[in-house]
Amino acid sequence: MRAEPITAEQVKAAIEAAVPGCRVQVLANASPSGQHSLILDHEHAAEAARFLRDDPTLRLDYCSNATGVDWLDSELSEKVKVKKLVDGAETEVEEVRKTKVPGYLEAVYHLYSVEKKHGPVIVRMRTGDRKEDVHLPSLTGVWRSAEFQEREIFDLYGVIFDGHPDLRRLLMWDEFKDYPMRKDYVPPADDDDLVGAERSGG
Amino acid sequence: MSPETANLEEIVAQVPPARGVVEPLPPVNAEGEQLLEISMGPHHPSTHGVFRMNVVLEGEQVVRLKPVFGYLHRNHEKIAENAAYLAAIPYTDRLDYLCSMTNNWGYALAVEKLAGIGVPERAEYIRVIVAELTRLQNHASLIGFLMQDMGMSGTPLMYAFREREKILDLFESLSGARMMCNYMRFGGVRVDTSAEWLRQVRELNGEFPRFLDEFESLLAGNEILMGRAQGVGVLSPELAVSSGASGPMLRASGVNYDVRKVDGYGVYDRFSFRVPLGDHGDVYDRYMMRVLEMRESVKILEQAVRDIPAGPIMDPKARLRGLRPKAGEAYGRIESPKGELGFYLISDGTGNPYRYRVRPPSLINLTVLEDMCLGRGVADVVVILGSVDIVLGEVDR
Amino acid sequence: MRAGLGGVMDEELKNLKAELSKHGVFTTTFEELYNWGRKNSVWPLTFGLACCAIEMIATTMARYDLARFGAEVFRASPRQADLIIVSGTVTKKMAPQVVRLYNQMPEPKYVIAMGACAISGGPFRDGYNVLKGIDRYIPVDVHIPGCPPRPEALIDAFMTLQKKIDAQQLTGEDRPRHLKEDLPSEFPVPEYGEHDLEPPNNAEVWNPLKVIQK
Amino acid sequence: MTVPFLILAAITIAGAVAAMTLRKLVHCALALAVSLVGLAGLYLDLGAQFVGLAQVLVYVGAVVILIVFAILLTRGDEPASPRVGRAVSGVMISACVFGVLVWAVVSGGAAQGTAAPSLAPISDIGHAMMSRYILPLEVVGLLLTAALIGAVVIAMEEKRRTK
Amino acid sequence: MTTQAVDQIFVTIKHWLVLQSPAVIQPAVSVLLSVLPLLIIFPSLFAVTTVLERKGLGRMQNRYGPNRVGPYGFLQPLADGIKALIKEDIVPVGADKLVHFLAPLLLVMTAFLEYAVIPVGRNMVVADMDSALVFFFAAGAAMEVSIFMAGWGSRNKYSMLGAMRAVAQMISYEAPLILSSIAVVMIAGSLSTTTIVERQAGYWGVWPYHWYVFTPWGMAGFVLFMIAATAESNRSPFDLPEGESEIIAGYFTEYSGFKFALFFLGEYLGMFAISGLAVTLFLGGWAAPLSFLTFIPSWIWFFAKLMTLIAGFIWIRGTLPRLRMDQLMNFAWKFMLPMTLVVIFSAGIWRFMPSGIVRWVVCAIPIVLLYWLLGRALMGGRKLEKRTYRFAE
Amino acid sequence: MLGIGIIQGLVETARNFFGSYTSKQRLTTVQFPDERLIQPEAARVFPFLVYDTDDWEKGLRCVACKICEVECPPQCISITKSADKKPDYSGIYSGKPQFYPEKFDIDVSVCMSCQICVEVCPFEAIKMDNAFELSTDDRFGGLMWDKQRLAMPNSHYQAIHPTDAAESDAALAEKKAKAEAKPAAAAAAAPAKPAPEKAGAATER
Amino acid sequence: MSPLTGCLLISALLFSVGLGGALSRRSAILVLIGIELMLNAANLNFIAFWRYGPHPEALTGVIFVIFSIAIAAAEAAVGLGLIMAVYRHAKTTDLTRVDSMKG
Repeated sequence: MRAEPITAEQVKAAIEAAVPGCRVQVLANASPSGQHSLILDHEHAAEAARFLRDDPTLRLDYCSNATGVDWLDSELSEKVKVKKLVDGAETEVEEVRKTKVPGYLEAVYHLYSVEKKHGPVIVRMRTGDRKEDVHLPSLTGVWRSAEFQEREIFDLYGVIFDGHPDLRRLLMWDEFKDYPMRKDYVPPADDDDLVGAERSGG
Repeated sequence: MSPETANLEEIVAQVPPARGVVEPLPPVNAEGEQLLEISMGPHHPSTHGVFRMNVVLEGEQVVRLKPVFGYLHRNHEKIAENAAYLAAIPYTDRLDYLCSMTNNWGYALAVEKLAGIGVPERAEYIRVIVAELTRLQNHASLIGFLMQDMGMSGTPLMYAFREREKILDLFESLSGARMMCNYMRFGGVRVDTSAEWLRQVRELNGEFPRFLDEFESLLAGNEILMGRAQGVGVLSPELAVSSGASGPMLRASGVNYDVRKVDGYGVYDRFSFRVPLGDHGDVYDRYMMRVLEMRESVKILEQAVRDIPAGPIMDPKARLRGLRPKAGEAYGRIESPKGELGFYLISDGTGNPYRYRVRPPSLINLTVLEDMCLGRGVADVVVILGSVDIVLGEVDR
Repeated sequence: MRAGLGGVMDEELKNLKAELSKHGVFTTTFEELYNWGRKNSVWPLTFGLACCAIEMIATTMARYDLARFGAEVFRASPRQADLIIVSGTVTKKMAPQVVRLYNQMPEPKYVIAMGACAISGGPFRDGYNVLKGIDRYIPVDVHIPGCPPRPEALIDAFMTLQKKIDAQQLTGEDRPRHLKEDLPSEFPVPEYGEHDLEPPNNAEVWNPLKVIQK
Repeated sequence: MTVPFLILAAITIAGAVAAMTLRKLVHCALALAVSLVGLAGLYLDLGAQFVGLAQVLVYVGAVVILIVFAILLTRGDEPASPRVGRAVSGVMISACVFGVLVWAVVSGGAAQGTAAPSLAPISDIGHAMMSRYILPLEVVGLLLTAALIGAVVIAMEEKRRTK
Repeated sequence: MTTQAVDQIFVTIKHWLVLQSPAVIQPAVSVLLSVLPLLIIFPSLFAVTTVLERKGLGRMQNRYGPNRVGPYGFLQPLADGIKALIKEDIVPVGADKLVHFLAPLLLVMTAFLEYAVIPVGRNMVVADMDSALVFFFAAGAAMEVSIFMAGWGSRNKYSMLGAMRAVAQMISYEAPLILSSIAVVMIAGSLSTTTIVERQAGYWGVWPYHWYVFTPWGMAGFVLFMIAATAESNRSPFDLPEGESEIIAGYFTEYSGFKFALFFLGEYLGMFAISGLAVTLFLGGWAAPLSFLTFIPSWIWFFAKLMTLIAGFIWIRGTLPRLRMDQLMNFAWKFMLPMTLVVIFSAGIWRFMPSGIVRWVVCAIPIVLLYWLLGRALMGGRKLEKRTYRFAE
Repeated sequence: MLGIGIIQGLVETARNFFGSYTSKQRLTTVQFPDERLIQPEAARVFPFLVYDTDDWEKGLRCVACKICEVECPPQCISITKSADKKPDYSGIYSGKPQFYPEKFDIDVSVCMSCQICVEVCPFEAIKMDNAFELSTDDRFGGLMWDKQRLAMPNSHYQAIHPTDAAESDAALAEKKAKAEAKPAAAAAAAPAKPAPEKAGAATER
Repeated sequence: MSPLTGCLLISALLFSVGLGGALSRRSAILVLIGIELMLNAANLNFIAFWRYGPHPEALTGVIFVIFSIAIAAAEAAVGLGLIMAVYRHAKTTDLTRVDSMKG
């Protein structure tokens, strides 16, 4: 019943053949899970996604999971220092040239095929920086299931998805201004935190 | 109009909308008639918790329905990112608080993938047993809640909880808690089952079909139920797949996709069971999917209890404290009773996950809520929502 | 009414009453009748928040049957409810609604904070969207720790509430809240702010000084 | 002119006046109901039991409810400022009519109410309807059927138009 | 002799009391003595019924139900009553205060009015009217207005929706309700409830042969009447107006304290009244069900039958899901109405055929036939059926 | 035919109604304050601190190692380590003096009953109680449990979790025996070392 | 004053009130209510004449009123149906603004 796994390189080749001009990067994953991913560029992401969905051999019609990741400006963390290969702790570590790499926000999509029963193919998109006004193309038009999840990324990470039909805050209230899942978010101080005060006071 | 109010409106008009916020449609129809806009929830008897829907009605018909989430947004992901891998397990219990066992399993599976931990065979069997028990009690309660939404003054819910209590008793005697079992660990399970416990499972499993029969004679042929459920909330297979619907909801639309079969995680490939499929994708099919899945779960339980091998329950390599997986990421998913429950973890090599993400089936199944409800009445909205089977702890996390 | 009687008299009266009721004679005062009616007909609001709500439902189900106490009449409308069981995590997004519901209930009304989250935010209290205890906005009568508390624990809390009602005197300083004219029965509903709820607590209700004195 | 009669008459007239003067339409409809119930009481007082009860059943149970539904569906309250001229002329005309009627009643001399109190037995009404008044009964039946069909047709028309 | 004395004991007492009073106020005393017992008995019956309902539902659901307040929980309604009395009475800010206040009173009043024409025992009826049935339905019609007032006066969307639903439902089901009782009126030849009861008197052996429920049209009429009665008193499965899962508590969402208790009372009073009418019309009124049981007083029989019907209401409530609004309307107009019409037709045949088995069969045929046809249309038209499912291995 | 399903349902509820008078299966209510369910051995609600001997204060097994404080997912444990050491009253540390918790508070209004503190404790010092009737109207006083409120004798542990207690006692006895066998070497390492292996043992039970 | 006169006077008053309302109010529904009142005033007359007339056993007045009530019900239904139709079309029930014959 289970289909043969398809490798990230195969998918990359297929996309690049089908969508001219699309720049696809393979991001290796050192973890035992072996789930490598593809980084798509903004301009061709929607087109590439549509190809992934419609291609008769791939048929990645099921977008299981879409999520945001916040990578901080890396001065402290060695792991993020490698800009191109995020989690790669392999040879690239020696490639360190810059002392300061700007952080970025990332949207990760896990794709499966209901028809062919294979997957996951992981697709990511990255913003240039992690300022207030960062944009990524929305893939809701390709997979409906991204609708709420992209809204959630907008809500919690502040990534604006261009072309999303209904981009409002999903979990927090509309008046809320912060992006709480960003790593540098500081929750409002609670002076009345009695339990904590009591505890620290002894 | 008094000058004051005019002024106020002007001021409001000047404030630019928040970034990315789409202006809500005015509640009027094409002919300019005022439409009734009601807000169901967050306190509403049949939204299964603190869920809210902004419903716009034309007459009794729904013309727009926007779900509003976040009333139970407990920052599960943020908390888990700030804690050790182990500490997230009790929090997963509280995601889908009806099915703590499967939540544990999903998380354990993802961590096992991330850190490359194996699971002993006996532990896998125990996991299957508790997961299928979880499925039984979840589906039974869901049907009870669904009937409650149809206004059955609690009788099926009572019967469902009567059976659920028996399963919870089993969970309690195994793990110590009725609902928040906190039972699974990376590389196995926390405590071993006794022979007595397995005997009780077998006994319960033997009795369960009788309860299902009772349920069926109470409900399945009831003309009112058929009238309220058949042809209501139809979801086409194409939309179901595109919207990421999973679990019984996807299969009710006739799409054969069960993660237990597709991924064959755990030891599910060793059991023979069938995947029921619906042809209409309406509320009745979704209800029947649950009934039929319970019957299949009974079969799986029978085989699992029969075949469970002896052996250790923890992988010798697994450590309880101080798990520090290599930098990398993993996505693990299981078939929870609600649908596909996924956990996406990124490790940066420290003791805390760098990114911890739950793929909640309940939330994603709600994507098509509006599509299913358009053109139906409020009474149908309630039933359709009930048939989706959501738990707010998981929707909002 | 008891107000005029001294403690000793009170004791004697009680003994006498016990003696009489043994012989099948019901003696009662207005106060007792008042409290008896209140305590035996506590209708909860159909109001579930999170995990604890499932245990609350389980409490009303066949195994534990809260109905035995006459409390199975879960009313969906706050106008007809006496008791709000805050069963689960109150998020900041939900808190205004909870307060509003409480305000909509008619006096006398009671609040049970069920489970860790409702009391203090519980395991989720470090979350940015989690209210650290509902008693920041509304007065709570009974707290049940546990995550979630067992159904029996809820019944126990319910009986604690009944005892509390029973012990209340209708006159004097420690009369129940709803008989004190100067105390409000409605509380200001917090508003959504840009970073947090505003105000973050209701000073009339939230009185954490007690512990610091301890 | 007994006391109950006067009370009922007062209720009827008060209800009618309220129905014609109150600002909120729903209040008007409810006042109409009061007036009609009072009128039913008058019928009962006059010995027409069946008519009185039928009055309540039909008017309160159906007509008032219909009016109320119409009010809610049209969501219309009257505009705040009625044209004074129109109101005055209306009141004037009705006052004139009232004057004429009173004059006719008082001067008519037909007021010879001396008949013995008697009830109208229901079986008699039934017999009368089935014998002497069979033709009007059939005509009324036809009329009601026509009205029913007409209402259905109007509703269907609307539905088709909206679709 | 003694059985008759016991049977008539209340009538005798009343007459005696009336005779004791001064002649001027005798009519007033008579009326008072007829009305007062009703004002006491039926609310107490309401109290008992709520407990029985809660306990009965409990038993159906594998639990005890209220059993801790007083002996076996029977003081529960007392506690509820005290609680309701001392509860704060909230009038919403935007509400129409007068209408909001009057609605529950009007509801209870009209409900009480209905009892005036129900014979609760031999010679025990408040107003032995010539057109009692019309009176009953007229009072019922006024109930609709009070429900509308409650919904409209509260200024709440849910209340309004609930009231609109309730009124639409009650109007729709009034037609089958009245039509099914018209069959009885045709056979009995009277609108008077006492006459209808008298026409059903007599036994065939021990069997109460003349009860209308033991005829094909009467049986069908009784069932239809009870269905319409369920809808008329807003009970499950027709409790849409207060459908908890959809519109909170319907038209009394905004009512609290004693006014809410009045609504509760009004609802139950309506249910008793309509069940009482069903007993009167179809179940022989206060007559004993078997000839050798006539020694038991008639009023006991009436209340026994009444409570049996109430038990049926409770049973149905514990079992059935709620209908949807359009289904409810469809059911009223497309099923109930034709069925009641055919019942009238059948009753007409019954009236003009000689008694015997042939009459039975001839009268039953149209009813069964139409039932079968309508049932098929109702289910088949929407393709409602139990389904079979396919499985993937 | 229309109505069959409804009648089936009515029969089912009637069966349950009458069954509730005859069968325990159909009347599952346990009338709580009067009747009680037997709690399974594994049942857990809130932690308590085990002490040996009769004196709760001196006999506490806890050595204030703070592992539970660190591992507690909701961070509801708060421990202050003592400056001095106390003699080994409980007799499980082979007579060596130990640190003790000057303050050991558990905020049960936060505790999520997850049992992780028990699992990670290397000294069998903290265990789960099964008492649940804890409702109180004292928000702050009643729910912040201090050392005294938490302390329970080992006999209590043996009473509520007999199997676990036996295992734990056996493990302690074994450890004690081992420690007595090589007294010199183990003396210094005893508090710190057993952490991981004990944790493993706890999960294997 | 004889009872018949009383009845007739009340009927006249009722009729005038209904007429005044129908003439002076602008809402179509209120006009309909006014017409209903006038109709009922006429009914009262019939009953009064039947009751105090020379042949009460003939029941003519009663029968007439019964028919009148039946027709009034139909009239109300049709009238309100028309009002609804007008409202759908013109979005108002204000008669002063519904003055155009053409849509």
